[in-house]
Amino acid sequence: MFSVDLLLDALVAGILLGGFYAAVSLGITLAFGLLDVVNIAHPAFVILGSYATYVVNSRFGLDPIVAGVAFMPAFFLLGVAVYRVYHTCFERRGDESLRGLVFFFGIIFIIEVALLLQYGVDYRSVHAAYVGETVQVGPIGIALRLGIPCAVALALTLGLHLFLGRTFYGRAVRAVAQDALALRLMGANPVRIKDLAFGLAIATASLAGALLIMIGPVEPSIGREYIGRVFAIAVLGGMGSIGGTLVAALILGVLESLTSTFYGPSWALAVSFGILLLVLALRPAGLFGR
Amino acid sequence: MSGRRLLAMAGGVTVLAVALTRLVDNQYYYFAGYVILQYVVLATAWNILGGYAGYVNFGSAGFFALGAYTAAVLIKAVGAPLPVLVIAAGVVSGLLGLSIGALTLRLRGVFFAIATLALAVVLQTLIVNWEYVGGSRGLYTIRPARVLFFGNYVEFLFVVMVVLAVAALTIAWRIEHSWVGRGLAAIRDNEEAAECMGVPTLRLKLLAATVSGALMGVAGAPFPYYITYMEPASTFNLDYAVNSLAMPMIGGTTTWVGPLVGAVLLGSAQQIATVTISSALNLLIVGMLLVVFVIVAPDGLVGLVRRRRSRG
Amino acid sequence: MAVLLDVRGVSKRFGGFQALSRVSLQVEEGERFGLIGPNGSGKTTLINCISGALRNDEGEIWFAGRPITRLPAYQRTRLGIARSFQIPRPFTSMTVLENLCIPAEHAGHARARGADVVPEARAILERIGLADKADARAGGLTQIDLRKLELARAMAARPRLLISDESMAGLSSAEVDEILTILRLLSAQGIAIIMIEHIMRAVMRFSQRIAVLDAGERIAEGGPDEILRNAAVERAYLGE
Amino acid sequence: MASRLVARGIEAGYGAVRVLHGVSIEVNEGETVALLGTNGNGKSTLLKSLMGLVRPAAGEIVLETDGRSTSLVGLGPEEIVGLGVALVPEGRRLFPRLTVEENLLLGAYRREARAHIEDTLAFCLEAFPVLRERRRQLAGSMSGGEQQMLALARALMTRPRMLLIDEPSVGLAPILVSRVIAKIRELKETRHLTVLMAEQNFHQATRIADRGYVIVHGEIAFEGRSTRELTEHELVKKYYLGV
Repeated sequence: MFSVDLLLDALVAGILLGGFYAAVSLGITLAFGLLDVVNIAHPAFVILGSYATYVVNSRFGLDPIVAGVAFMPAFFLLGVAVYRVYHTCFERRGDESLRGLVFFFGIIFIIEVALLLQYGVDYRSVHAAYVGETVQVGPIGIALRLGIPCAVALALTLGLHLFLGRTFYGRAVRAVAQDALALRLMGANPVRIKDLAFGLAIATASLAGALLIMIGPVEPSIGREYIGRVFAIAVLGGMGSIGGTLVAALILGVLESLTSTFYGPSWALAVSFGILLLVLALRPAGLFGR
Repeated sequence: MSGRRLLAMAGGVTVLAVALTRLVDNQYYYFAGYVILQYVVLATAWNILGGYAGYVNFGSAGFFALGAYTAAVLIKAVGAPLPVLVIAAGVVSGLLGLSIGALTLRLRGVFFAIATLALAVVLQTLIVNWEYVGGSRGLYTIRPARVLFFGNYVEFLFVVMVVLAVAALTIAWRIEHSWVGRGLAAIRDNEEAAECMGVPTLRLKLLAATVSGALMGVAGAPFPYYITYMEPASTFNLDYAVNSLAMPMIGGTTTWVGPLVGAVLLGSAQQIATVTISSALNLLIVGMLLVVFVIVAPDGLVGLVRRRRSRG
Repeated sequence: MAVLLDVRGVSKRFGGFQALSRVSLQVEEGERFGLIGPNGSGKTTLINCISGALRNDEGEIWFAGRPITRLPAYQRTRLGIARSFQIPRPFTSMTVLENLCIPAEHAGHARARGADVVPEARAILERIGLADKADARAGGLTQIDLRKLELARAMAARPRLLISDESMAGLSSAEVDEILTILRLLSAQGIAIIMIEHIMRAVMRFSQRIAVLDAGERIAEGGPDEILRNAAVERAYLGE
Repeated sequence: MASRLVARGIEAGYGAVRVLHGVSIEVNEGETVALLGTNGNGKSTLLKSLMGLVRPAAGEIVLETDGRSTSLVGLGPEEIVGLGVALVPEGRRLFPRLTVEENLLLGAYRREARAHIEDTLAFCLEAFPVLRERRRQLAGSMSGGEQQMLALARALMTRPRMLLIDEPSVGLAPILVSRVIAKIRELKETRHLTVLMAEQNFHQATRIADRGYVIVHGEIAFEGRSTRELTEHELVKKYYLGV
C-alpha cells in the first residue's frame, strides 16, 4: 500500500487541510485563548456561515468566498450581540464557568436544530467554476477545492496576526484578558474591546464556513466534528497565539491526512481527540501557566 | 429520611411499577415510560458531577452509548443475562469517566467539559469503524422469547428501568447526604477553600466522575433490547447529551429532586410532542428552554419553588 | 517547648519576581507568632507555601516532626494546619453551620459520623459568637461575621496550628478587639497561631514572637520589644 | 496648564467595609504630595476613589484644569484618564504576556495621547534606558525593579498632567526603591507633572515630597505642610510601628 507518491499527496493534502483548520480555529483562539470566553458553539457558527454561503450561492450564484466575506459584518454584529448576552448574564455575575458553558451548549443546539428544520439532514454544497479543478505544481497536483480555501485561510490568519500585533485595538484585545483593570487605566473600555474581539471571532466563522462548504458538502450536525479539532488546535497552539494556531492546525491537518490515507478516512476524527487528550495530560510548561 | 425508609420507598416504587404492568395494557405507555425513566437515570447521573460538584459533562451521549454497546457486545458474544449487562456497562463507562477525569480534572473545569465534548465524537468514530458491532450499518439484537412473570418483554424492560431509576436516585440521595456530597458542594462553592478545609478535592471529583459515568452506562445497558436495531447515529444522538444536562439545569441542580422533576416534566413533554409535532422542533424547544433557564432561573424549578415558599 | 512548624530555606519565584528567598522560621507548640512586613514582602506567599496552596521551589517545610513539602493542601489540613483567608471565601450556598461541618468532617477527625459533627460545630460557633447566625446563609453575612466565620471554619478542622491571614483588615477598632479576643481564646486552648496583620497595635499586643519579612527575605525575628527597637525593621517600614 | 485636585470628606470602602472615613486632601499644581501610612490604612482606596475605580459613598472630588472644574465622582477611570490624570496602580499591573514596547504603546490608547505617541515613546525610552534594551522582551519576565519602571513609563504614555502613584516601592529591595523614587523626582521635573504618591516607605517618600498626609485607619491623622514638619514629627513613628 505504501508509496512515496501516496505519502507526498497525503502531506500536501494535509498541509492544505491544516491551513483551512487554522481558519476554523482562529475564532476559538480569539475567544478562548485571549478573552477566556469558552465559546464551544464556535463550530456551530462556522456551519451557520456555510449555510449562509450556500443560500446566496445557490440562489444568486455568488462566489462562495465573496459570500463568506460579505457575511462577515453581519456575523460580527451577531458576535457582539452574543457576547453582550454572555457578559450581562454570566461574566458580570462571575457565573461563567458552569452556566456560561451551558449557555453556549444551548446555542450549538439551537443553531443545529434550526438549520435542520429549515434545510433538513441532506448534504448541501456550493458551485463555483474553479471547484473541481486541479493545478499541477511540479510533481504535485493541488486540488483547487482545497488549495483556494487554504490560501484564503492563510490570508485571514495573516490579517488577524497583523491586526493583533500591529494595531492599537489588536494590542488592546490581547491585553484585555490579562488585566482589564489596567486597560481601563489606559483609557480603554474593556467591554467594548471584548465586543470587538468576540465580534471578530464570530466574523471569522463566516469566512471559515464558506471555506468549509467549498471543501466538501455540509449538513447541520457536521460542526460537532470540529469541536475536538478546534480546541485541540487552540490548546496545542498555546492559547491565544495566532502563529501557534497556524502551526498546530498544520500539524493536525497533516496527521489527519496521513491517518486517513493509510488507515481510512473514518479514523481521522480520532486524531484530534487523541492530541487534545495528550496535550491536556502532558500540559507543556507555560501552556497553563495562567 | 433514614437509609431504611429510603430502601422501603425504593422497594415500594418497584412493586408499584410491577403492579402497573398488570393493569395497563397499552404498549405505547411502556415504550414512552421507558424513555422518560432512562432520562431520569441520565439526568441524575449527570447531576452527580455537574450539579453537585459543578463540573460540566457534555459527553453524556458517549457514556450512554458505551454502555449500550458494551451490552450489545456481551449479548452477541456470550448471550449474557441482563444483570450482567447492567454491571458490565456500568464498569466500562465508569472507567471511562475515571480516566477522562484523571486526565483533565486537575485542570480548570472547562478542559474537562471540552474533553467530554470531543469524547462522544471520537467514541462514535471508533464504533463506526468496528465491524463486530456492525459499524455504521448497526446491528440487530433479538429479545429473549419470553420472560418469567411478565406478559411481554417491553413491560419487563420498563420495570427494569424503574429499578435502575430508583437505584440511581437512591445513589444520588446517598451521595448528597454523605460527607462525599457535602465535600462536592464545598468544591462547587469554592474549590480552593474546600481543599484547605481538608476536602480531598481531586479524589472526590474523580469519584463523582466515575459514579456519574457508570450510571450513564447503566442507563444504556438495556438499550439494545429496547431498540432491537441499534446504530451509532441514533445511539450517540445529541438528544442524550442535551437532555441529560438540560433536565437537571431546568429542574434544579443542587438536590436529587431537580433532575427527577426536570426529567419527568421535560421527558413527558417530549414524548407527547414527538407524537404531535416534529421531533426536531421539540428539541429546538428544549434548547431554547435550556438557554432561557440558564439566564433567568439559574436554580431551576426547584429553586423557583423554594424562593416562592420562603417569600410566602 | 517542641517545634511544631519548621520552615527551612523556602524560596518561591513567579516569573521574574523572587517572592521568597530562603526564608526560615520556626513556630513552637502553642505559640502566638506574628508575621509582619510591608506590602509585597511575601507574607501571603509564605503562608500559601505552608498551607499547600502553592508549592515552594526550594527548601523544606516540616510539621510536627515530619516533612510536608510534597503533601497536598488537604492532607496538611488533616495533619493540623488550618488557615483563614484574607478575602473571606465562604461556601456561599450553605448555612454558617454547614460551612463548619465541611472541615469538621473532612479534616479527618469525624468522618462518616455525620451526626457527631453538628454539636461540635455549634460549640465552636458559640465560642466565636456566631451562634445566632448558625442557620443563616453564609453568602449574606456582614464583613465582621465573615471574618469570624473564616476563623470558626478553620477551628472546626481542629488545628494544632492556625494561620490567621489579615483577619482584621478593614474592621473598626472595636471589631479588631473582638477578633483579638477570639484569637486569644483559641490560643488558650493550646493552638499555635500565626497572625499576619498590618495593624501593628494588634500584632504587638498579641504575639510572643514576631518575624519580619521584607522583599521576600526574613530580616528580623524576636519579641515585640526587640522588633520595635530593631533598626532593620524600622528601615523596612520607614525606609532609609 | 494649571491643574489641581481637591477631595473633601471622602467615605469609601468595599461592600460592607468602610475603609475611608471622611478624608480630605488637596494636591496643587506642580506639587509632589506624599500619602503616608502603613498598609491597610486606606491609601490605595483613596487613590482608587480619585481614579474612579471605587465609587465613594460620600464626599466630593473636583479636578480643576485650565480654569475648568470637573467633578470626578461618578466618572469611570476611562474618562478620568481622558482628563489628564493617570494612576500607576498597586502591584504594577502590567500586561505580562505583551512585550515592553507593547505595554508602552497601550499606554497611549486614548486619542490625545495617540497623537503624540512617537514623542512620548522616544521620551520614555530615553528616560528609562533599561526599557530600550528590553523593548522586545515580555513584561512578565522582567525583574521587579524593571517592572516598576515600565509601569511608570506606561502611565506617562497617557500624557498625564497629574500622576497618582500607588506604592512604587512594593516588593523591591532597598537599593531599587531608592532608584525608583529618584526616577519619579526626575520625571516630575522633566514632564512638569503634579504627583500624588502613596507610599509606606517614609524616608524614601519624604526625600522627594513637598508635603504630605499621614493616613491612619482611614482618617488623615496628620498633615505636614512641609517635608520638615513630617520628618520632625515624633508621632509619625508611632503611627507606623504602633508603639
